[in-house]
Amino acid sequence: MNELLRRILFLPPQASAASVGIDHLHFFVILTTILVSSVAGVVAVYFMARYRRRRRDQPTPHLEAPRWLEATFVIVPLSFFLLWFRIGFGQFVEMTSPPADAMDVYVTGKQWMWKFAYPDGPSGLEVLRVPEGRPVRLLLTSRDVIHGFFVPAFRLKQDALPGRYTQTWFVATKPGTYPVYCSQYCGTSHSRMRAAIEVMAAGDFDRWREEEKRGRALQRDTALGAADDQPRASDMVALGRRLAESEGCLKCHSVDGSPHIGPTWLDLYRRTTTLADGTTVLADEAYLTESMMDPRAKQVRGFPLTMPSYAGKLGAPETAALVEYIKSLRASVVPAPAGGPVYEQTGGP
Amino acid sequence: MSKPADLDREPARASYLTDGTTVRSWLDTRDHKRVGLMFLVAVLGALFLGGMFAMVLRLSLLTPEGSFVGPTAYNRLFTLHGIVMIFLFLVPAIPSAFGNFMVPLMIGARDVAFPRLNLLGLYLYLIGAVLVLGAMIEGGTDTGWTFYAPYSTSTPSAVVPVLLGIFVVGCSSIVSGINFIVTIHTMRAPGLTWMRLPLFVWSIYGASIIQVIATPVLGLTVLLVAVDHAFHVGLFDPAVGGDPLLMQHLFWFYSHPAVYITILPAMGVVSEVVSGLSRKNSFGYKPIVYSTLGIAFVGFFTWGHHLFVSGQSTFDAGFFGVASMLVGVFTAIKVFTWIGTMYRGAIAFTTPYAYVCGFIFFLVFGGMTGIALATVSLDAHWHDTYFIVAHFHFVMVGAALMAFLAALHYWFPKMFGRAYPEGWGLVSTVLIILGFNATFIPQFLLGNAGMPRRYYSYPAELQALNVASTAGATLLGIGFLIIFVYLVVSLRHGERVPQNPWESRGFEWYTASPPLKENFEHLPTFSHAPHDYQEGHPHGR
Amino acid sequence: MVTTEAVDEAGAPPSAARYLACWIALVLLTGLTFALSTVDLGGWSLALALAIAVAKGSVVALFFMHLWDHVGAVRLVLVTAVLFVVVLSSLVVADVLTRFPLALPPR
Amino acid sequence: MAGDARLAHHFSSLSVQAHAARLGMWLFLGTEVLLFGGLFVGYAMYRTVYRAAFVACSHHLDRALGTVDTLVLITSSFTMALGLHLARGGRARQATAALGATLALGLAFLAVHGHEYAGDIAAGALPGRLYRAGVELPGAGIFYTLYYFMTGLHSLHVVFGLVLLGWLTRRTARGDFGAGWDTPLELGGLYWHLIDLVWIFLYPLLYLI
Repeated sequence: MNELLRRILFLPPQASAASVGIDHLHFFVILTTILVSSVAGVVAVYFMARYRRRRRDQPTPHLEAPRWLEATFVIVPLSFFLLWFRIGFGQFVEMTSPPADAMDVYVTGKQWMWKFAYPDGPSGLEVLRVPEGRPVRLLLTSRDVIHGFFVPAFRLKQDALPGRYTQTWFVATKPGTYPVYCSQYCGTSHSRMRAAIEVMAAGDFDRWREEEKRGRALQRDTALGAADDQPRASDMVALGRRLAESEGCLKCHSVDGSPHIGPTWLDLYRRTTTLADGTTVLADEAYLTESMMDPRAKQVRGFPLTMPSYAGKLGAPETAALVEYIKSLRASVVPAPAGGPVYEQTGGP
Repeated sequence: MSKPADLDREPARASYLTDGTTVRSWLDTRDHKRVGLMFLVAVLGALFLGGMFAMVLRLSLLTPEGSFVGPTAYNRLFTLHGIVMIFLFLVPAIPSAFGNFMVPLMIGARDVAFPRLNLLGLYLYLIGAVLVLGAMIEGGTDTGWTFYAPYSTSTPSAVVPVLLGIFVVGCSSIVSGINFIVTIHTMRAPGLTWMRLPLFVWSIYGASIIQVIATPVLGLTVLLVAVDHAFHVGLFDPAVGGDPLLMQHLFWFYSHPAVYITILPAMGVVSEVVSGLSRKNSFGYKPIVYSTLGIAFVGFFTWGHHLFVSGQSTFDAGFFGVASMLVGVFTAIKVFTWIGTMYRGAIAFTTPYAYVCGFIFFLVFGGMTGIALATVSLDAHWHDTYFIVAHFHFVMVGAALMAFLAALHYWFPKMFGRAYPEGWGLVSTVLIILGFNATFIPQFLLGNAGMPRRYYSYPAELQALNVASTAGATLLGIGFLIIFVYLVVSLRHGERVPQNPWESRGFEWYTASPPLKENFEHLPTFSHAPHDYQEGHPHGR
Repeated sequence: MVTTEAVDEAGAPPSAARYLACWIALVLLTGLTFALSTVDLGGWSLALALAIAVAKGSVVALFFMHLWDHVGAVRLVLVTAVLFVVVLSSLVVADVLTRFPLALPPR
Repeated sequence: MAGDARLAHHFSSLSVQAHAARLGMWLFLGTEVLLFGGLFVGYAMYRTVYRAAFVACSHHLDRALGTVDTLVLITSSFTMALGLHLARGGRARQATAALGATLALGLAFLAVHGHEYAGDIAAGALPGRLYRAGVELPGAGIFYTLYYFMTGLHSLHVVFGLVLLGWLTRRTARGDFGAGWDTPLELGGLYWHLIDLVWIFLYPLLYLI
């Protein structure tokens, strides 16, 4: 029944966990709509024929709708509508609250192409590889105008706002390649701004990621040996590390837990920090981004208020790279810093 | 008024059409009927122009790679199609053309409250239309009729003249809204209490309230986008700290009630036609009045369902979703009441009535797909796809335009004193209803398949549906041409009609057709509700 | 043929003293709100300033604009206009407060 | 001027016509409130997002000049109401004096506000991207964008009001308005009072937070 209706209504394959529930609500609502509107149309035409005018001044009864009938025609439609809303909004809340263990992927829309970047993996154009059966959270942003990330097969759509991050998530259930469209008008080649999501079996995906990592690690070492020691920032963590050095963050923030002018970044991500006014806050992406833009907003207890604001100096992608770098600094897996930052003891930043 | 002696004899005095035939008497008229007629001609011109743009779009979509026009031209054409159809046809059509003509006749007034302001509204509309269409010389703009920032504030195309044109047309809409509210409040003839007002007058009253409350916010939004485009002061530009969602909130605060400005008068026309041609009092006068006011009021709380997937918070999505469900119930009450009015009536099988049946099916189907969209989770798949295009064409073309055509035929004898050919009327009705279905049912399926809207080129496997839709659009175009031809012909050669050809007891049928310049020889008094077909007072007033 | 709309009761025209009293009230309220702004009341400063502004606004609307003398639709218009501005503001602010934090401008 | 010369043919009586004109004017004032309402919505939203920047920028504005502006407008509203009252009482000469005072106060408001703009521009407080003055917090440019939009649109309305008042003062001086006929003066007064009403709300939001 599900497959038959899906085919009749030209719906794409149901390739994500949420899409099955959405399609069931779809069938329920559309079938009721077709039924009710056909009945209304047929009854109208039937009345037009049955009660056609036989004489010029044919008398007609004076009829007023009884109150109970009027109430029925309010209660019945309203209860149907509210029932649909209850189901639909439940699914929507589920669709907009990603689980904590979801794998993050950064999606950047740029006039007429999509770019994907794994925090500690490869970034690439046009094709996004995701594992089957595991939740994947997409953090969407745009470089110029509003784009809409639309995957018909996952029944998923979320606008990407320039300079901001919006999020959505899915659990892919069927391996295969599914088209991605841009749904918000963004210029002349809006209709050519397409990409694809390739759903791979979980095992294949992990193997692919390892190769990618080994391939890139090999590439970074050879690059280090080469004349320009600028490692190709193929992934955001490396970009974050480079920015932390160039922007002077490491002058005040240590990465290996040692005390310094500012709070250490080791294990900072998701650490409950007590602020100067005694309240505590969870150091998540929002807190980290805000602290870069407006350090005075949530000053940490025991540290001087000397950090400059980076508003206007750091764009959204650079901020994201720094956040990813901070998230990668976990005591258990601190990679040997290639060449490591040099601390010059200065009077203050 | 004592027994109306002049009911049957030909009006000895000249009607408003022949009373003063110099061009100046038309351009400088104070007569609400002439202003209404000039508005009718202007909005029909806009409909024709918008239809031309639509045909070019449909021809371009015949092939996946779009061979008829280039992408730039295609994007500018769909923007113009949207702007011309909504701002220049749908919003002003029924209120300014038929509302201007009929409301004073129905409430027993000699004219609207501010006749000169009424004429100013017409000129503002024409100036706005010239500004919008004039921008085509510089190539027009390709932002879509929604002008979402930051694309609208950064596109090099000529978006500012179009925005100013819409501001001026908005002023015309405000002026007509103010005029109707004051007319209905202060110029009702004695005995015409609020609960005896014809349902068409109530619908114009509801639409005017929305026009007066919603249009200023559109005026401001349009100005802000124009200034942001010119000086980049960043109110909507995220690079400078602004927020594009604020623009969407302000824009849709007008644009959703705007669809109720369009649909309420259409419902008013249907209430009149159903009662008039079935010789039946309305099955529920008070429910329709309270539904009209309910739609006008609750309609202001639902705009957020256009922002479900644009970054709006989940909390707001929930609020706007529930409000959208509530506003759907009022439409359900009205549809039930119309069908109830048909029950045991004496229905004259005529063109307006055929349009009303089409109207009921399209309003219910289009309205319920709107409810489907308001269930939030389904909107995640359908938003900005052809499902949305099909939904609003079902409600705007299927319902509002069909009601406009029903009004055009139902009041054609009243406005011109001539009859239209019933045979051709029914032929064109069948053509239009079939053509409409053939155009927009495939677009529902295109939306399900995931074809985004405003797409110049699309994946090849969707070509079959697009070709079907284009074929339907051609049929629809032919239907409109036939109507245009036989109506213009019957302006001259239609046979003369008596004052009340439909035997309807709507109040507007109690003056001569076409009416005198000052509507009534002496002001009428009212003692009954409209469409009261019981014995005892054959003249129903 | 007076319509059912209650036309204003053109009783004795209000005396000039009433306008003078309103003017004095407005000046005093302006002084009050200015004084309060120098004192730091934290979160309450905005609410208080708005309350005073509403008071001043209603003095102007009721007496200078004669809404006190006219009954019926005329009063409803101003109230409806202000109501819809409040509705639009509160829903937009609610959206900002409950939106995904990274979707807000960095602040 | 004979009483019924001004009664339009389609109204039943002069009082109904006056009531219709008043209702029409109030509907127009409702649209003006909503026009400014859109800007108040933008203010409410950006104040929630950029709270610190708004408070800091508000302190940069010249609070004294803002208060002077408010007092000038309130007094002009008072003299406007007085002018209408005097005209209704048949004392055309005193009414013209009161309306003249309203005109003068309106011009004074524009002068004070122009001086304030000059001060802001000199300090580099330009809107949006061009903001150069002092406050380093994100969103300062947005505050000034809103500041210029709100006060600029308001000043534009003051100019329209002054033109309208000039025409009304001339007609009052000619003795057009008396006990029987004062509708144009009353509607002009309503428009002027609305300008004052909008400024009463602008003043605390921009200057006093």
